[in-house]
Amino acid sequence: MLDQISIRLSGQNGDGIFSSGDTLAKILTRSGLKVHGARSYQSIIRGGHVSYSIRANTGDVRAPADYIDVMVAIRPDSFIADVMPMMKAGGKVLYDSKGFRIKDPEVPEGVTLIDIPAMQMARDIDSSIKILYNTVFVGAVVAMYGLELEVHETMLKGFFQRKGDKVVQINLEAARAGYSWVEENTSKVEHSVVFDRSKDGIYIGGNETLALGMLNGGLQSYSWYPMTPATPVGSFLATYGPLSGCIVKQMEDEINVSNYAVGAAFAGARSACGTSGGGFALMSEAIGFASIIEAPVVFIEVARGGPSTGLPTKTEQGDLNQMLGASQGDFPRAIIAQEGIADGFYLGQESLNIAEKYQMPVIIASDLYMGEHFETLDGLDFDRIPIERGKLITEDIADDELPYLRYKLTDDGISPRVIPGVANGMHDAGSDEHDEDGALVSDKRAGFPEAIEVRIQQMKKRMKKMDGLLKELPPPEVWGPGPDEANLLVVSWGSSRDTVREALTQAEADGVKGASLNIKYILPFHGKEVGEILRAYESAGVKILGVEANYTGQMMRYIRGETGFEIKDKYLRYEGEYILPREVRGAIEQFMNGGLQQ
Amino acid sequence: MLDQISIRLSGQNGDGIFSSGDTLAKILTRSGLKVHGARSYQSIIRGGHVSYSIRANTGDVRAPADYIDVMVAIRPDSFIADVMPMMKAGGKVLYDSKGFRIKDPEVPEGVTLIDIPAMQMARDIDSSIKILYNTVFVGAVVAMYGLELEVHETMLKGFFQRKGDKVVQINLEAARAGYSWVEENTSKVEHSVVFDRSKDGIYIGGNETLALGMLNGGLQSYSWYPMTPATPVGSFLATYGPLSGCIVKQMEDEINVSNYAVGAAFAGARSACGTSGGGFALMSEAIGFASIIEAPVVFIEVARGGPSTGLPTKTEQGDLNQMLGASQGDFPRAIIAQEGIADGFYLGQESLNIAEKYQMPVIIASDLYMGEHFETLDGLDFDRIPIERGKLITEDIADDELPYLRYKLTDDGISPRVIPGVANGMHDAGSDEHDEDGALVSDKRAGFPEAIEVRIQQMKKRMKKMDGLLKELPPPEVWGPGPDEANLLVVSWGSSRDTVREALTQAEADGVKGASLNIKYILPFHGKEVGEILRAYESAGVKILGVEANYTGQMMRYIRGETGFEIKDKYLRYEGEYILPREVRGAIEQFMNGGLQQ
Amino acid sequence: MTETVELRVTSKDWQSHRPTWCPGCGDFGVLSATRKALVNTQWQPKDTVIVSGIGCSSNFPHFVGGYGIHTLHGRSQPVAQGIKLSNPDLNVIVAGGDGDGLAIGMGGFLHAARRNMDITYLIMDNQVYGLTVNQASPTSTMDRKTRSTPYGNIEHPISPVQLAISAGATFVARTFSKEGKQFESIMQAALEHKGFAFIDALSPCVTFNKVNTYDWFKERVYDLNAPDSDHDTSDKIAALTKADEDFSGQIPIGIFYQTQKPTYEELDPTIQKFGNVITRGALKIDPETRNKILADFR
Amino acid sequence: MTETVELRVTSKDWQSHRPTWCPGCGDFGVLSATRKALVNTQWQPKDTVIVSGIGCSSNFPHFVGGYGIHTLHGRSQPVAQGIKLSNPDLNVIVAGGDGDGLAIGMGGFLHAARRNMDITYLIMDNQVYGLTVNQASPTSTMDRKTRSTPYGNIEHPISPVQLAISAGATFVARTFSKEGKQFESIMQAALEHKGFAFIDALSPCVTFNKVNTYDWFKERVYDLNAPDSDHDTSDKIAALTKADEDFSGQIPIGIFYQTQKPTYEELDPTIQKFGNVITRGALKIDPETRNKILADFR
Ligand SMILES: Cc1ncc(C[n+]2csc(CCOP(=O)(O)OP(=O)(O)O)c2C)c(N)n1
Ligand SMILES: Cc1ncc(C[n+]2csc(CCOP(=O)(O)OP(=O)(O)O)c2C)c(N)n1
Ligand code: SF4
Ligand code: SF4
Ligand SMILES: [Mg+2]
Ligand SMILES: [Mg+2]
Repeated sequence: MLDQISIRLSGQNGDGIFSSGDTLAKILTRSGLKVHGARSYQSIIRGGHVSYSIRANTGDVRAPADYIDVMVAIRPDSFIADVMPMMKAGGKVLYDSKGFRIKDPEVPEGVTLIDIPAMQMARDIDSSIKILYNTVFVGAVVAMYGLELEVHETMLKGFFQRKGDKVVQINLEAARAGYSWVEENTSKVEHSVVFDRSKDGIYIGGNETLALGMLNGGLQSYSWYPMTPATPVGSFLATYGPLSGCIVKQMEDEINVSNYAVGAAFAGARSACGTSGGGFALMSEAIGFASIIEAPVVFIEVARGGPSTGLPTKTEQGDLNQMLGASQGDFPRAIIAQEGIADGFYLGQESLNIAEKYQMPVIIASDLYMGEHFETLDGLDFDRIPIERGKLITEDIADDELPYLRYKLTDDGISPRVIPGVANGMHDAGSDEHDEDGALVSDKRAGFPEAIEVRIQQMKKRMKKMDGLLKELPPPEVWGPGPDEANLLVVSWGSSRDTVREALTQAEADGVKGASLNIKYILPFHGKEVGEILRAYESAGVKILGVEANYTGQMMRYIRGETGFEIKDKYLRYEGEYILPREVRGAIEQFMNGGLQQ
Repeated sequence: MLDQISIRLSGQNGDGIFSSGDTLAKILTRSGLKVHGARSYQSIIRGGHVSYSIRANTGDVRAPADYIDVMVAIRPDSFIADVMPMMKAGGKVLYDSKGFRIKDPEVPEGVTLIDIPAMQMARDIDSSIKILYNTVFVGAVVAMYGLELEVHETMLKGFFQRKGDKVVQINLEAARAGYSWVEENTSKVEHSVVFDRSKDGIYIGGNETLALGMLNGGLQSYSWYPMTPATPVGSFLATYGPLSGCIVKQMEDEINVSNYAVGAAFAGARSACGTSGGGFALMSEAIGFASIIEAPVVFIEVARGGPSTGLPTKTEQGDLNQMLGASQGDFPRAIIAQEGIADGFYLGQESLNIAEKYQMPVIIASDLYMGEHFETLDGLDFDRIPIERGKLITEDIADDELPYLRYKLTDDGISPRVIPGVANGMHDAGSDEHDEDGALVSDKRAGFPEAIEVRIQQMKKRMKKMDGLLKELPPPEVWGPGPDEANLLVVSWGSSRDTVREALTQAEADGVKGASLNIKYILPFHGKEVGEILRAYESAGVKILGVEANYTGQMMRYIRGETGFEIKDKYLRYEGEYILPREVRGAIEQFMNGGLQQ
Repeated sequence: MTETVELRVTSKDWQSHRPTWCPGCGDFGVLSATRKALVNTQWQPKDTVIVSGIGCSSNFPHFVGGYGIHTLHGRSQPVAQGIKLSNPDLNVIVAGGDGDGLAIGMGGFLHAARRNMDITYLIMDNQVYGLTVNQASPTSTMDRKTRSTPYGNIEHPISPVQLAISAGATFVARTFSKEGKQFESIMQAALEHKGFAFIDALSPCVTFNKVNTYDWFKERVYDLNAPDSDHDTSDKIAALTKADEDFSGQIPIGIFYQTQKPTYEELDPTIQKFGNVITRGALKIDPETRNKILADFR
Repeated sequence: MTETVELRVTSKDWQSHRPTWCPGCGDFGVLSATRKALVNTQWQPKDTVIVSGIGCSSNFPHFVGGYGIHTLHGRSQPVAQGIKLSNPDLNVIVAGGDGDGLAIGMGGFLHAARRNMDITYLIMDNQVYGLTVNQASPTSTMDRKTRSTPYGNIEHPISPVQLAISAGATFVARTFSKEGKQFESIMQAALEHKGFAFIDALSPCVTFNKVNTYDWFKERVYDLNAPDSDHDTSDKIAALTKADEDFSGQIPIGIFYQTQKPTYEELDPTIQKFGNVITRGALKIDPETRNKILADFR
C-alpha cells in the first residue's frame, strides 16, 4: 500500500501535458493534499518531449518523487525518457497502444501496463478537439487514486468556462469516460492517503511566489526581457502588476532592462528586474552603476544550464561565480538565494526592504528548478513583513535644513535619499566617483589631495553598509542533529535545501544522522558563523559533504574563500535534470561507505 | 649627490606636458639610461591638471620615483597636487612666477624655487606658438642634469619635422634658451648618473608592448571600442596592424567588439579584443560563448578605478572578481595578469598560443598603471616564442577521414579544429550544448538519457583542458630569500610586482629580508604550489603581507579559496593613485613593527 | 491665510557647476540655449531630471539645475524611461553625445523613439568621440583621420535625423550650437512637444574635429523652417527626404518633422488605473486584488 | 593526370538536420526558398557560413548545409562581420528572428547595414518571440495580446525595411514565406548583391501569432516589382515612401531599394595590403616592419 501519490504525465509538446498536469495537481490540492509539481521540457515549441511530475501527500511535500507510481505515457518516447528511468516494480503505466501506435513498450520489471483506448474514447465524444484524449487520461488517473470525480469536474468547468458550454460539456464527458473506464477495466492504486476537501491551499511556483512577494512588498516597477526560466516572473507581473500599482515594462534587451530598473529606483519606485544567466551577464554593468549611485534595485537571476546558451530548459546552480563577480570594482550589494516556494514570497518582500534600507542592489539567486516547480501552500502571511523604505525623503526639504547632501557621510554609511520632485533636494547622481553632494571627483579634481580623500571616504561609506546589513541578516542555522549527535553534515545552498533534507530523512533508515546547512545569505556572508559551524562538526568527527548543482562546486569554493574551510567531498550535478532525493541519498550512502565516485 | 634622475613635469591639460615628458624620457633613453615614465591625468580634455613623472638610471628602473628631485611646476595647482606631496628637502622647482601668475607658492621645507621666465622667453622667440614655453622648460631640465643639448635638438628635429623647418627652428631656439638660462642663472643638479649615448633602447608603455607582442604573435584580428585605459592598445594596432596583416575593427560597443572577435576566431583568425572594466562587463556573455564553441579569443581587461564609471583615469586592481565571474556556468578559460612592460610583449604572444592550443578564451588582466606607464627596454626577442596554432586543420579533409567531428572526445579534451573553407569540415558551432558533431542536445533531445550522457561528456571534455593547461604553465616562483632566510613574504599580483620588489630592496636597509610572490597565472591556478609556498614561509615563522590595489583584497580572498590559506594582513590601496615604493616600504615597516593601520 | 506666490523661474535657477568643457566647445552654445528654453517653459527645476550617458557632452546634467543622473555610456535612454514611467509628472530630458547615443546607444535610442514617451532627447553631435580623445563616431564623415582611423574613416556616416523619423519619433529636428535663437526656439518646441522629441545638435569639437568646424557648418547650414521654405513639418516623407541630404552639400537645420501620437504613458494599463505610482506610494496588495490573484492559483 | 570536374551543387548539398519547427511554421517556406536560391548561386557549401542568433528562426543554420554558427541572442551581426572581414572569400549569410534582430540586435543590425560588408541578412519576421513562448516583439502590431502584453501591446511597431534603408543598407527587400518564387528570386538577388543585403521575410508563427496569419498576409501583400509597378528600386526616397506603408493597409513585398557602394572590405587598409589574412596565415612581424615600428619608440 502506497503512502503517497506520485504521478507523471508524459508526452509531446502539444499534447496538453502542462495543463493536464496543472489540473491534476489542483485536483489533489483541492482534495486537501500538499502537492509538489515539476515539469520537464525542451527548447522546442511543438513535438518535443515533455512531462509533468506530481507528488502529493497530506503533510508537506517539498521534493520531487523518487519513483513514479502511476505514469501516463502518451508517446513512444515516454517509455525511454520517463518509464524506464523513473519506474520500478509495482508501478502502473496508462498508455494507449493503438491511439499512439506504441507496440510492446519496454518497461522495468514488475511494472503493469494498462492499455486504455483514450484516443478512440475522445474521438467518440468529439473528434474536433484534437487533444481531448488528455482529459480522458486525467479522468483515468483520478479514478486510479480514488479521487472524487466531482472535483475534477469543477476544475474543468472553471477552466473551460470561457470557451463556452459546449467545450465544458465535452471535457466533462471525456473525464467521465476515463474515470469509468478505469472503474470498469482495471484495479485501482492501493494507498493510504486521506483526502479532505475542507482544506484549502494554492498551488504555485517559485517564480510566482517571488513575484507575488515583491508585489506585496509594494513593488512599483518591474522591467524584463523574456528569458527562460525567468519569464514567468515577468508574465505574472504583466498580468497582476497593473492591478496593484506596479508598472511592468518589457524592454528591448537586458542591458536596458537593468538600466530602466535603475532609473525607476532613482525616481523613487520600488524597483526590480529579472532574467537568467545570459541576460544577467548583460546586466552586470548596471549593477555597479546602481551601487555607486546608491539606487535600490532587486535583480533576479533564475539560472539555467550553462555555459552560454547551454541547456535553456534545464536547471543548474552554475551562476554563483557570475553573481559574485558581476561588475567591475568593489561595491556593496547583497546576494540572497531563494530556498523554497514559500520562501520566495517572503524573500520578495525582504529583498525590496534590504535594497531600499541599504540603498544597494540586491541579487536574488534562483534557478530553473526553484522557479519552475510548484508546491501547495497555505497560510501565506501577507502582513508579516512590513514595507520598509529606509531613509527616504519624499517631503520638500526646508530651507533651514540645507545644504542637502545626497551622499552624506554617516555612521552607518547610509545617507538620506531624496527623489526627484522634492524641493531643495536637487543633486546629480553619477556613475563616476563623487563627493557628498554628488559632484564629480573624477574630472578636474582627480588626483588632488582633497579628491583622494573624498574618494577614500566615499568608498568606506559605501562599503560600511555591508557591515550593517550583515548584522541584520539572520545567521545560518543548521537543520537536524547537532555536532555531537550527527554523523553527517550536508552543505548546500538555495534551491537544494528541501531535496537534501528529504534525502537526509530517508537516509535515517541507513543509519545516517544527517544535519543540513543550507546557505541562503551569500553576500554579505556569515563567514565567521559558517566557519564555526563547519569546524564544530568537523572536530566532532562528523563527515561533511557538499551538494550543489554545478561542475566546479562554486559554493564550496566560495565557502573556502570566506572561511578557509575546505569541503573536500562534493556531490556535484551538472547535467541539467533536477536532483532527486534518492540520488542524494545514494551519494550519501557512497560517501559514508568510503568515498564518492564522480 | 643624487644617484638617480627623478623629474616631474606638471601643468594643465593643454600645456603639452605629455609630449614634453615623452621628449625628456626619450632624451634620457638616448643618453643610455633606463627610464620609467608615468603620467597622471583627469577625465577632462582641456584645463585639467596633468603631470608626467620620470625616473631614470643606468640600471633597470621598474618603479616610479618616491620623491621628485626636479619639478617643473607650470601652474599654481602644480604646487598642491605635485610639489607638496612629492618633494622633500633638496628638491628644486622650476616655475615661472610671472608667466603663470604664481605668487609665493607653498613648498616643503628645503625645496629650492627656481623662477625662470619661460613664458617671456618663449614669446620673445615666437609669440604665435602658444605652448612653446614647455620646450623652454625641457631645455632647462636638460641643462639642470647636464644632459647633452644635442640629444634634445635631435629629438625636436625628428618630432617637429612634419610641421616644417620654421617650427623646428623655433623649438630649437626655445630649447637652447631654456638650456642657457639654467647655465647662466642657477646651479645644476649634482648626480652620479653616467650617460652613454652608444646604448640603444625603446621607450614604450605596457599597453603597447602587449599590442606589439600580439602583433608579433601573428594577430590577425583586433576589435575594440575606445575605453580608457585600454584605448592605446587599439590605437597602436589601428596604426601598425595594417602593416602586419592584422585587421583592426572599431565596433559600435563592447558587446559587439567581443562577438566580432569570436566570429574572427571561428573563421580562423588569431583574434583578440580589448577594453576596460565597464566594457568587459558587457563582454561577459561572449566569453562563455567563445568557450562553449571552443573559439580561441584573447580578451584584454585594462582595469581602472571602479566601481562603475568610477575614476576613469586612475588605476585599480579591482576587476579580479569580475574576470573570475564573467559569464554564466562553468567553462574553461584562462586568466593571466600582465606583470611588467617587457612581460607584456611575451605575454601577448603566449596568450594567443594558449588560446589556440586550448581553444578557449584567455583573459589578460592589466590595469591603468601597467598599461599606461612606460619603461626603456632593450633586447626584445622577437623570435623567442614561436607561433603555435594547436590542432588546427586548414587543409581539406580527405573523404576517408570522415566523419569529421568538431567536438570530438579526446584524451586531452582538445578536438581538432577546422575553419570554414575546408572541404568536409562543415559543422555547426553553437552556443547551446551540443554533441561531438555540434548538433544540439538542448532542443528535442534534451532530457533523454542519451543527451544527458552527451552533456556530461562534453562538460568533462571542455573542463579537462584546464588540467592540461595548468600542467603547461610555469609554476609560481618566489623572488628573494627562501623561508629560512626571509622574515617577510609579500604576496601581490600582476602590475604590483616591480613596485613591491623595489620596496623590498629598499626595506633591506630597515632589516627586512623580504621575499615576493607575485601571481601571474590566475586561472587555472597553481593552488597546490601556492599553498605550499605560503605554508612553507609561514611555518618558518616568516610574516606574510598581501599587497594589492583594491578595497576588499580580491586576490587574497581568491588565494584563500584556492589554497585555504588566509593572508590576514593586507596593504590595500583603492584611491586610484599608483603605488610608490616608499608607500609599500612604509606599510612593511608598520607591519613588521606591530600591525598595519588602514 | 497664506498667499501662494508663483515665483518666476529665472536663468539662475538653471545654473549649476561650471562647465569643464574645452574653451570654445560647441556644447557651451547648447547649454545656454537649453537654459533659455527651460526658462521659457517655466518648468520647476525640482520637477525636472536631466539624464545623460558618458562623454564630454554627457557631463551636461552637472552644468544645469534640476535633478541630474549621469548614467553609463550609452544607457541614458532606458534610465530616462524608468524615471518617466515611474513618475510621469517629471520633465525628463536626455542629453549626450553622438558616440553615446548612436554607437553603443543606438538600439536604446531607436526603441525610445518608437515608444513615444514624453521625453526630450538632445544629441550634441560633434562627429567624434571627444572624451576618449579622438576616435571616429557613427557620424564621422568618410576618410576623416582620427586616432582610431589613422588611414581615414571607411564607415558611411549615419543620419540620426532620418533614423529617428523612421523609428517613430514624433518630433525630430536638427540645429546648430552657434544658432542660438533657432536653438532656443527648437529646444522649447521639443520640451513642449508631447511625445518623444529628438534634436540632433551640431556642436563642434574644437579640440579634435578639425574638419567639421564652426566655419564649416556656418557655410553649409540653412533654415528648413525659414519663411520662404516650403517644407511641411507634418509630412513624414518630406522629412525623410530632407534628412537624406548629407554633409556633402548644404545642411538643413530646423524642425524636420512633428506629429501627434498617444504617448506610452497614456497607454500603460498601470498608469491608466493608478496614475503616478510614486505619488500613490509603495503599498501592499489590497485584500480584494489579493483574493483575485490567489483564486487564479487554486 | 587528374581531371578536375566541377561538380554541380544540388539541393542535397544544402540539406542538413531536419527542422524542429512546429508543423506549418512560416520558416519552412523561408528555408526551402533559401535552399533553392543557394543552388542557383552555385556557391560551395564549404565556402558558406550561416550565422544566426537565438530563437526558433535562429535554429536555421542547423537545417542548411555549409558551415554554421549559432551565436548568442542578438549577436549574429558582429559575429558575421568578424568572419567576413577575416576571410572575405567566404559567403556569409545571417539569419534570425524579429526579436533577435530588431530588439536586442537593433544596434548591431543598423551598424552592419551602414558598414556595407558583403553580407546577406534575413529576418524571419513573425511579429512575436516564438522560442520564449509568445511575447510582443518590435514588429508586433498595436493592441495585440501576448503573454507579455495581456492587456494589449502599446508599442508602435517599427519598420525594419525603412530603418535598414535609413541606416544605409544597399539592398533592401521584403518577401513572404508563402511566395516561394518571389522569395527565391529575391534571395538570390540578395546573395548576389555586393554589399549588405537585407530581407524582411514575413514568416507566420502558426503557434502564437493568431493575428498575422498566412491568410492575413495573403490578403494584403502585393508585388512591388510587378511588371505594372512604377516603383524605382534605385530611388531611395521612393523606397522609404513605400516602406512607410504599414500593416494597416496593403503590404508591399519585393525589392524596395538597391544601390552600389564600395563594400567595407574593399576599403579596409589591411585587406587592401594583404588580401585575405586567413590565407596569408598568422605570421610574425617581418623585420622591416618591426624596425619601422621600433623606430617610432626611440
Ligand atoms: C561601456 C563603456 N565603453 C566605453 C566607455 C568610454 N567612453 C567614454 S565617453 C566615450 C565616447 C564619447 O563620445 P560621445 O558620446 O560622442 O561624446 P563626446 O565626448 O564627443 O561629447 C567612450 C567611448 C565607457 N565609459 N563605457
Ligand atoms: C541574452 C538573452 N536574452 C534572452 C534570451 C531568450 N530568448 C531566446 S529566443 C528569444 C526571442 C526569440 O524571438 P525571435 O528572435 O523573434 O525568434 P522566433 O523564435 O520568433 O523565431 C529570447 C528572448 C536569450 N537566449 N538570451
Ligand atoms: S574635447 Fe571636444 S567635445 Fe570634448 S569638451 Fe573639448 S571641444 Fe568639447
Ligand atoms: S513557435 Fe512559431 S516561430 Fe516557433 S517554430 Fe513554432 S510556429 Fe515557428
Ligand atoms: Mg561626440
Ligand atoms: Mg519572432
